[in-house]
Amino acid sequence: MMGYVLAVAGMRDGKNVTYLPAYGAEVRGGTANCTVAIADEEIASPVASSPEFVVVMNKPSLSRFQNVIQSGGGLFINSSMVDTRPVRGDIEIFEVPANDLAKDLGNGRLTNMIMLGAFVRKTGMASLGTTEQAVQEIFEEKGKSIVKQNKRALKAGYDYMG
Amino acid sequence: MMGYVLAVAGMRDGKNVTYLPAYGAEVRGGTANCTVAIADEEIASPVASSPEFVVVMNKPSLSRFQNVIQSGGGLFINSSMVDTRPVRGDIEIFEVPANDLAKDLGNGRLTNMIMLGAFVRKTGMASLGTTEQAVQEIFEEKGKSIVKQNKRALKAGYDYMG
Amino acid sequence: MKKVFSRPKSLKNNPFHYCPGCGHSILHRIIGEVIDEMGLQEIAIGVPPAGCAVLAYNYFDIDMGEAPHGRGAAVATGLKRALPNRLVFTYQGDGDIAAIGTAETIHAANRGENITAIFVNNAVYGMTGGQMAPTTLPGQKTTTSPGGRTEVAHGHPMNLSEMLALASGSVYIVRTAVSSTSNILKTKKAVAKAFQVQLSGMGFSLVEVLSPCGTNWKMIPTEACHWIEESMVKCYPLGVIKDITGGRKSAD
Amino acid sequence: MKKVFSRPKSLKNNPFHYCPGCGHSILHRIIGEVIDEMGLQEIAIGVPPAGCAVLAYNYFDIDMGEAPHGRGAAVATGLKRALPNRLVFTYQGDGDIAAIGTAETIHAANRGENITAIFVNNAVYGMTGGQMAPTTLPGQKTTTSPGGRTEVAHGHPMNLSEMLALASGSVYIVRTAVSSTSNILKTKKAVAKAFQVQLSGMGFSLVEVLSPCGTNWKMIPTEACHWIEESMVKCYPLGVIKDITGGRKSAD
Amino acid sequence: MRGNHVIGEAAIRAGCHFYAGYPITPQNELTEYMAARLSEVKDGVFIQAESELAAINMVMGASMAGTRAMTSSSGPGISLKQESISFLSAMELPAVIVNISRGGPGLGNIAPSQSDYFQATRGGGHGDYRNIVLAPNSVQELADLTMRAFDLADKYRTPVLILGDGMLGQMMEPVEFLDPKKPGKPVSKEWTLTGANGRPSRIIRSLLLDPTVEEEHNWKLVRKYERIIHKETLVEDFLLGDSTMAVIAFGTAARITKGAILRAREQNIKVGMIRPITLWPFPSKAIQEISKIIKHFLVFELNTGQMIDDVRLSLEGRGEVHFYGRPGGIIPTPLEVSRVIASQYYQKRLG
Amino acid sequence: MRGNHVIGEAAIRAGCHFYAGYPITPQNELTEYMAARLSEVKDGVFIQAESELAAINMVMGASMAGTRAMTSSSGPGISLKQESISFLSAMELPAVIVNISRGGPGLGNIAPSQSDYFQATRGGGHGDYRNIVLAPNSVQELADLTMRAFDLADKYRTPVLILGDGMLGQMMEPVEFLDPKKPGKPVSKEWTLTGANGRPSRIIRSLLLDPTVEEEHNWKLVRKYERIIHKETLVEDFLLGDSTMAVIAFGTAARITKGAILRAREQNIKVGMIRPITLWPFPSKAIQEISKIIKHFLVFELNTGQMIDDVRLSLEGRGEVHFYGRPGGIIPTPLEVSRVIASQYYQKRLG
Amino acid sequence: MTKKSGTIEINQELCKGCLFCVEACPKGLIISASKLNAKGYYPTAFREKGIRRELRECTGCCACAISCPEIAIEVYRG
Amino acid sequence: MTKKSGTIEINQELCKGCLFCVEACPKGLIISASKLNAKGYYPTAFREKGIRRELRECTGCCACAISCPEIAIEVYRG
Ligand SMILES: Cc1ncc(C[n+]2csc(CCOP(=O)(O)OP(=O)(O)O)c2C)c(N)n1
Ligand SMILES: Cc1ncc(C[n+]2csc(CCOP(=O)(O)OP(=O)(O)O)c2C)c(N)n1
Ligand code: SF4
Ligand code: SF4
Ligand code: SF4
Ligand code: SF4
Ligand code: SF4
Ligand code: SF4
Ligand SMILES: [Mg+2]
Ligand SMILES: [Mg+2]
Repeated sequence: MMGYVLAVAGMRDGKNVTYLPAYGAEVRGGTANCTVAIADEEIASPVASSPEFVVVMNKPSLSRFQNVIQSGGGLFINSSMVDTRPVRGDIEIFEVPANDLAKDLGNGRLTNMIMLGAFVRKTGMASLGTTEQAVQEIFEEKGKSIVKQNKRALKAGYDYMG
Repeated sequence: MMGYVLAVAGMRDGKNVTYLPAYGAEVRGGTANCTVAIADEEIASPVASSPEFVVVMNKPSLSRFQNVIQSGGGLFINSSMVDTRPVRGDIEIFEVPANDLAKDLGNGRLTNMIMLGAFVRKTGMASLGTTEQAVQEIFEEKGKSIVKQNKRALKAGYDYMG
Repeated sequence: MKKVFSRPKSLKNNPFHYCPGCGHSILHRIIGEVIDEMGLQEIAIGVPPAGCAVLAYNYFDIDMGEAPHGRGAAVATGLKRALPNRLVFTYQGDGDIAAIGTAETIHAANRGENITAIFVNNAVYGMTGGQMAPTTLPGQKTTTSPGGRTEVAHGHPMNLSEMLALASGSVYIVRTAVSSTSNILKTKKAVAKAFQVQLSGMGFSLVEVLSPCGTNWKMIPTEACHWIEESMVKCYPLGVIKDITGGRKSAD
Repeated sequence: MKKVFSRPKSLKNNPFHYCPGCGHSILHRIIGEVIDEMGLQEIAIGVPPAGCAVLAYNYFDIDMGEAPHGRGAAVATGLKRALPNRLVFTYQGDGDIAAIGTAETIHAANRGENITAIFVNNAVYGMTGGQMAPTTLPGQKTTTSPGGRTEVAHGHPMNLSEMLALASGSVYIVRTAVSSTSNILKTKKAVAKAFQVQLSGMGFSLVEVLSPCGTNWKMIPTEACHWIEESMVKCYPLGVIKDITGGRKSAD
Repeated sequence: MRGNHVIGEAAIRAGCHFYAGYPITPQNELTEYMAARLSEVKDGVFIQAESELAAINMVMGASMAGTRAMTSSSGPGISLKQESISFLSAMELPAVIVNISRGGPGLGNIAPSQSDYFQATRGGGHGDYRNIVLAPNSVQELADLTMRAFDLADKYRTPVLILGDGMLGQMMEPVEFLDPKKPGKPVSKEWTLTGANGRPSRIIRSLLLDPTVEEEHNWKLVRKYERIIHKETLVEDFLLGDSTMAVIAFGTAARITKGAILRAREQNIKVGMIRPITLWPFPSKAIQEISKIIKHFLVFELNTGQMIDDVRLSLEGRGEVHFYGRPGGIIPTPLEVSRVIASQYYQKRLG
Repeated sequence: MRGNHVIGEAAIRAGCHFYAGYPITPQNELTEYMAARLSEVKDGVFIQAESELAAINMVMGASMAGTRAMTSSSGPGISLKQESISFLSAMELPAVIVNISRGGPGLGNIAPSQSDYFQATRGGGHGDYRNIVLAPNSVQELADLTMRAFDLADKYRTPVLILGDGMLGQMMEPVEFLDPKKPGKPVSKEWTLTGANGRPSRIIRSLLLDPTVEEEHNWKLVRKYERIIHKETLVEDFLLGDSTMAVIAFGTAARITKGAILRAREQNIKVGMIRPITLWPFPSKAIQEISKIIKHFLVFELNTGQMIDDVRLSLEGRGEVHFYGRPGGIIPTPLEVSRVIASQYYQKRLG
Repeated sequence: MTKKSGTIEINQELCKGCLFCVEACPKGLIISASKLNAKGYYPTAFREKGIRRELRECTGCCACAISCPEIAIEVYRG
Repeated sequence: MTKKSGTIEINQELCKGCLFCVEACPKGLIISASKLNAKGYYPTAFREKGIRRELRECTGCCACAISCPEIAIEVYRG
């Protein structure tokens, strides 16, 4: 969801965007991940050799993805779930206690939006406004309260990084 | 059946033999035919470009096969069923009223063996003896009376050509 | 004197290629008569099978589209869904419908596809030369059960029609025979009713027809008809198996 | 104090990958217990399906061979005919056994193949993300019946087990659930009996298990179990469908 | 939009009124999209079939009726459709068949792969036939080629395959749906089965018992295939102008290659790409043409080497062909591919 | 004996204890033979399956149990088996699959044809795999190659296809059954499923969710295929010694070609034949070798041109390749083929 | 004249000699002919062929035609 | 002592929080814990954990274990 919202936000910003989920759909469990490319020009390959930014929500993902980040890039860690830290010194690390923040908001499932809020604040890949608009679009059909909750979570993550 | 018996007889004579039926098995009706090659050497191709001898049991077969016979070869015609004759003058023609002979024997289905009897007599491709032996082998499991009837028919055809 | 019986006009003028006394020939004529009498020649589309009747389109003077072996119900489903106001029927042998086509047939019935299946049960694979079919009777000799079908080695004769009657989408399922004049007339009525069911949009209908195959049963045609009436009907009782056209559920 | 309940030894020591409250997990354990109790670990061969339980071989500590989607009955037939004195069972979802595998299953039953099928009916294609299955209930929403299954558009829920009961080669067909402690215990008895039927060489046996899939039903696990007991059982009544182990024919 | 959804939407805009399918990852979103969308279309028919076999045969029936019809699946399901694809080809029935392929053989996995190339281009079914195979490499192309697929299927009365993979099916990119090409002359379907109302009855069949008739039919198909080769071959060139080496890749692999080439060019490696868009007909002519200038080719596929046969058949010795393959669902990064390009380039002293 | 019966007898002598099949012309005599013969064999199992799909999956089960197992069919039925052939290849299960092929595509006809060449050699199923394909051209070879098929299947744990046609299936010639090769070392089957009695439990599967594992498996198969190419390629030369032209043909076409060459030689035409006995692995090396001397090749197939791809891939331009094809079940006579040879020969001024 | 009278015509070239009509005719009016037709079958013949209307037993009941697989029989009544 | 007494051990790392055991226990002895396990689920806990045998209500009836999909519960009795 996080990547999807970001991709939609990127599109609304008039950029070229590719969103590439990796699927665990056919089998339960396993690490889920997705790649979002946002650029002004045509995107040659939606597969990222070395992404600028990586967001990891749990431990297995950290060990799988920590080494691909571009030197000078950024790593967002859900610090509620991940207790280790990468040894690399050439990237910036942002810690977000997403589960704890979500609990505070009274809904454990909002961790994604919290991370996204933190992400857009720090990277500027999309503005808070367009991201909120994307949330609105995507969650609309699930009902108003869902939209509201997600926006709140987005804001909470955004503010946390403030 | 006729070709099969001939093939078996050829094998019993120690020759190289190929027997190649064309099948109408999957759909009822149509002209049935088969090719038997008997030779002292290895048989390169079981498909005959121009056979030495052809036996035709009915009219459609006559029109289909009359032109492939080698010059100087022989054509056996079931004259009970076929009233036309080929125009070629370079082949020998043998007429056998197989259905009429069969009726005389009291079993309309023996036309094949009658033709075969006539065939081996005129061509010498196999002796009457080995052919009778082949009939014995093949019809054995269908019972003694069948064997007997078929041998009688073979003899009748053989004698007719006498 | 008036001509009171002749070739139906929805059959082409070709002589049948079937063996002497083959049930397919009789059934072709019956279907032709029903199409004539119900005035369906212009809206009927037939789906012939792989089987002795594969050339059925040489005889029926209606639109016909071949299905791969066993897939008649699926092809007919596609045709009927695309053209809901045509009459679409399959014509399938027992090998076709009850062996390889089991799944397609059951699911078409279960979905209540508004098509009619004519299921010609001659207890044998006719076209391929007389192999055992799922419908072959116990003890019956075929080229793949040379010692006679046994339940232990080859399984039990399969009652597909009874299974189809359990599918809630099936509406009219009946078993008839073409073994005698009276059975032929009953078969004709059954075909007409099945077509009527389809025309009124009620759902899946099927006519199973016990049909002689003297060639593969190694019998002369009249013997073959007697065998149907003496032996086959014991395993496959004639009559209506399911008829909920009156709203009444009378499943097996 | 004595340990009175723990992991069966014919299960490997791997935690299940299934969703919380998934019926597959419960059923795996039950089968493991039966194998333990009947001492079958050394002769049991399982045939897992394509479906959420495709990785069943990661859990069962017995020989297991994968079948292509729906073909469990055919693969099991090959195994059992080659090794008549082993216990061979398939483990199949409703999509696997009642959709793509319809023909293989019905014919295995009809031939009376001496195998056991465990048929896990969760009214949905679990693994592929919750599409409609032939077993989906009327009104049930799935990803391919977003407005709820309707009989007109999507057909009727299919009662495969009842159809299989009509096949003369089937001996024991029963429907249970894993929706409560008592139903779980009944399921265990049913599995044990089905295996016993096979060991005595009587023919085809099948246990249909109604099984919760909270994930695709969009329910929490306990709700899912309640839904089985309130809604699913109306369409799929629990109990013995056929049992001729006593010589008595009690088909549907 | 997501790739799988785009195929569905493009199909519907191209006039597809009939879809029959069966769930399999990674194409499920397409089936699901059709379930929802076709219910809104007048006379739209969606059937979730009991199997892939049933699905393709339903499509066969709908196609006989003259309806634009589609089915989709992934590897194992496509294998099950082979008999009927052979029938469709023999009976000259239009149909669009989508393969969002995955890792194989067997159950394999659900990761993107290109290992169904042979199956698609060589006719996995029995008999002498070929199918048009379109290989999109972006979501936009999924839209465009899906629409084109229906036109080609009707024009040539032949099944058309769209060979995608899990990555394309899952990927989201912005997309624009072109208005379906104004059908210059609408393809008249005077062969369809609609009931013999006011015209002689018709037959659609593939049984041709007389070998001379079947042979004539075979050669008739060959003549049709030659027309297709002549008229419908599609290929994209990418930065070939000054290149001394060309990568040949299709679909997702080509997409990755683009990224790789851009990277390689940063290092002054003069490399370009040839991307077959139609896998059959294969752009042999184009490759032959290019081989007059470029002599070094690197075939990159997400399999163990299948399209390479077509490349070698195109070249017949007129160039050196190397292969890089990553089967099984591995998606290499542009970086990795650019390294393969570089190593090839320097080894051959092209730089 | 009749060809179809010979296959059955050879299989049984090679230790085949399990046969599952479904009727289809022109292979029915084989199914019927197995029905009768296997009932006499201790532990012999014959099943007439409900479909070709069921048959091959029964064979899969028997193979898992370690039994030598076979199925047979013709074109349409073989198409239906493609998914499972892919599975057998992935799971590395031995099996012998006989295709007594007929005219296609679609229902086609029941006359002899070679139009399933691509399907057999390119893997009609999904995923990266290859199967050994044996192409006998006489009844004696049907016997010998059937026995060999079982040995190869076990040795390499792979499905082996026997590609015959209606003519070979129906033909009768004298035959001698060699005693099954003394199995030097009996292939131990330590992977079979027989119950975990006194050993750890075993798994046979093709699902490899992790792409790195699937990729490794794909390359493992490739290595196996390379071993097979290296060791098991079979080819027959016929009168090549003084030839300036070679016909390349397999199976029935090769048989006809022999007759044609003997005729052509009567006219002093210096022509010989290369006959691939294994279609996969294809005897590319042998053809390359010969191309050092002979530069003119005539590929003759009973189809519209399939093996010709493999010939061109073998030569890569090192010879001129012409094609003569008769699809649809036509069986040309040696005379006809000799005329084609002669015309080629004189046109190219080879004589 | 109250008694309905009938007659039939058998197309002996279509007939395959299955004898269904012989069994079907309640009056036993159909018999097997003794000479082969072009297809090689012994066709049947109508015993009342050419017989004066008043003397015919045939009722035109169609039983023969209904049972004939080859549509070789046409029936006239009146 | 006639009353059978039991106790259970819940493996909180295996537990996926489905709450079947909570529903199953006739004595209501199982409750949801408030902290996530490593897999991200809220596991359950046995209310009588560590409580003296005499004071326990648990009968060792196994209802909880029988209903547990994860085989996360072991039961002791005696
Ligand atoms: C896929 C496939 N498998 C097998 C065949 C061969 N085949 C043709 S017809 C037929 C079945 C014939 O039996 P049935 O359906 O009972 O029809 P009948 O000939 O008895 O009327 C078979 C197996 C085929 N054409 N296609
Ligand atoms: C030939 C083929 N078609 C489709 C699939 C995709 N597929 C995998 S599992 C499955 C069915 C899942 O449903 P079910 O059998 O009910 O099992 P569940 O996951 O619900 O337990 C399908 C369609 C496949 N693997 N192979
Ligand atoms: S084989 Fe049987 S079914 Fe086929 S045409 Fe002859 S009698 Fe009829
Ligand atoms: S999706 Fe459903 S069936 Fe599959 S593991 Fe989850 S709960 Fe179980
Ligand atoms: S119409 Fe009736 S009475 Fe006349 S011949 Fe026919 S069956 Fe006999
Ligand atoms: S029923 Fe018809 S085909 Fe049969 S014998 Fe009488 S006329 Fe001839
Ligand atoms: S064993 Fe029985 S009483 Fe004890 S916790 Fe479990 S369910 Fe409750
Ligand atoms: S039943 Fe098992 S998995 Fe479910 S909550 Fe209880 S202990 Fe946890
Ligand atoms: Mg039949
Ligand atoms: Mg399910």
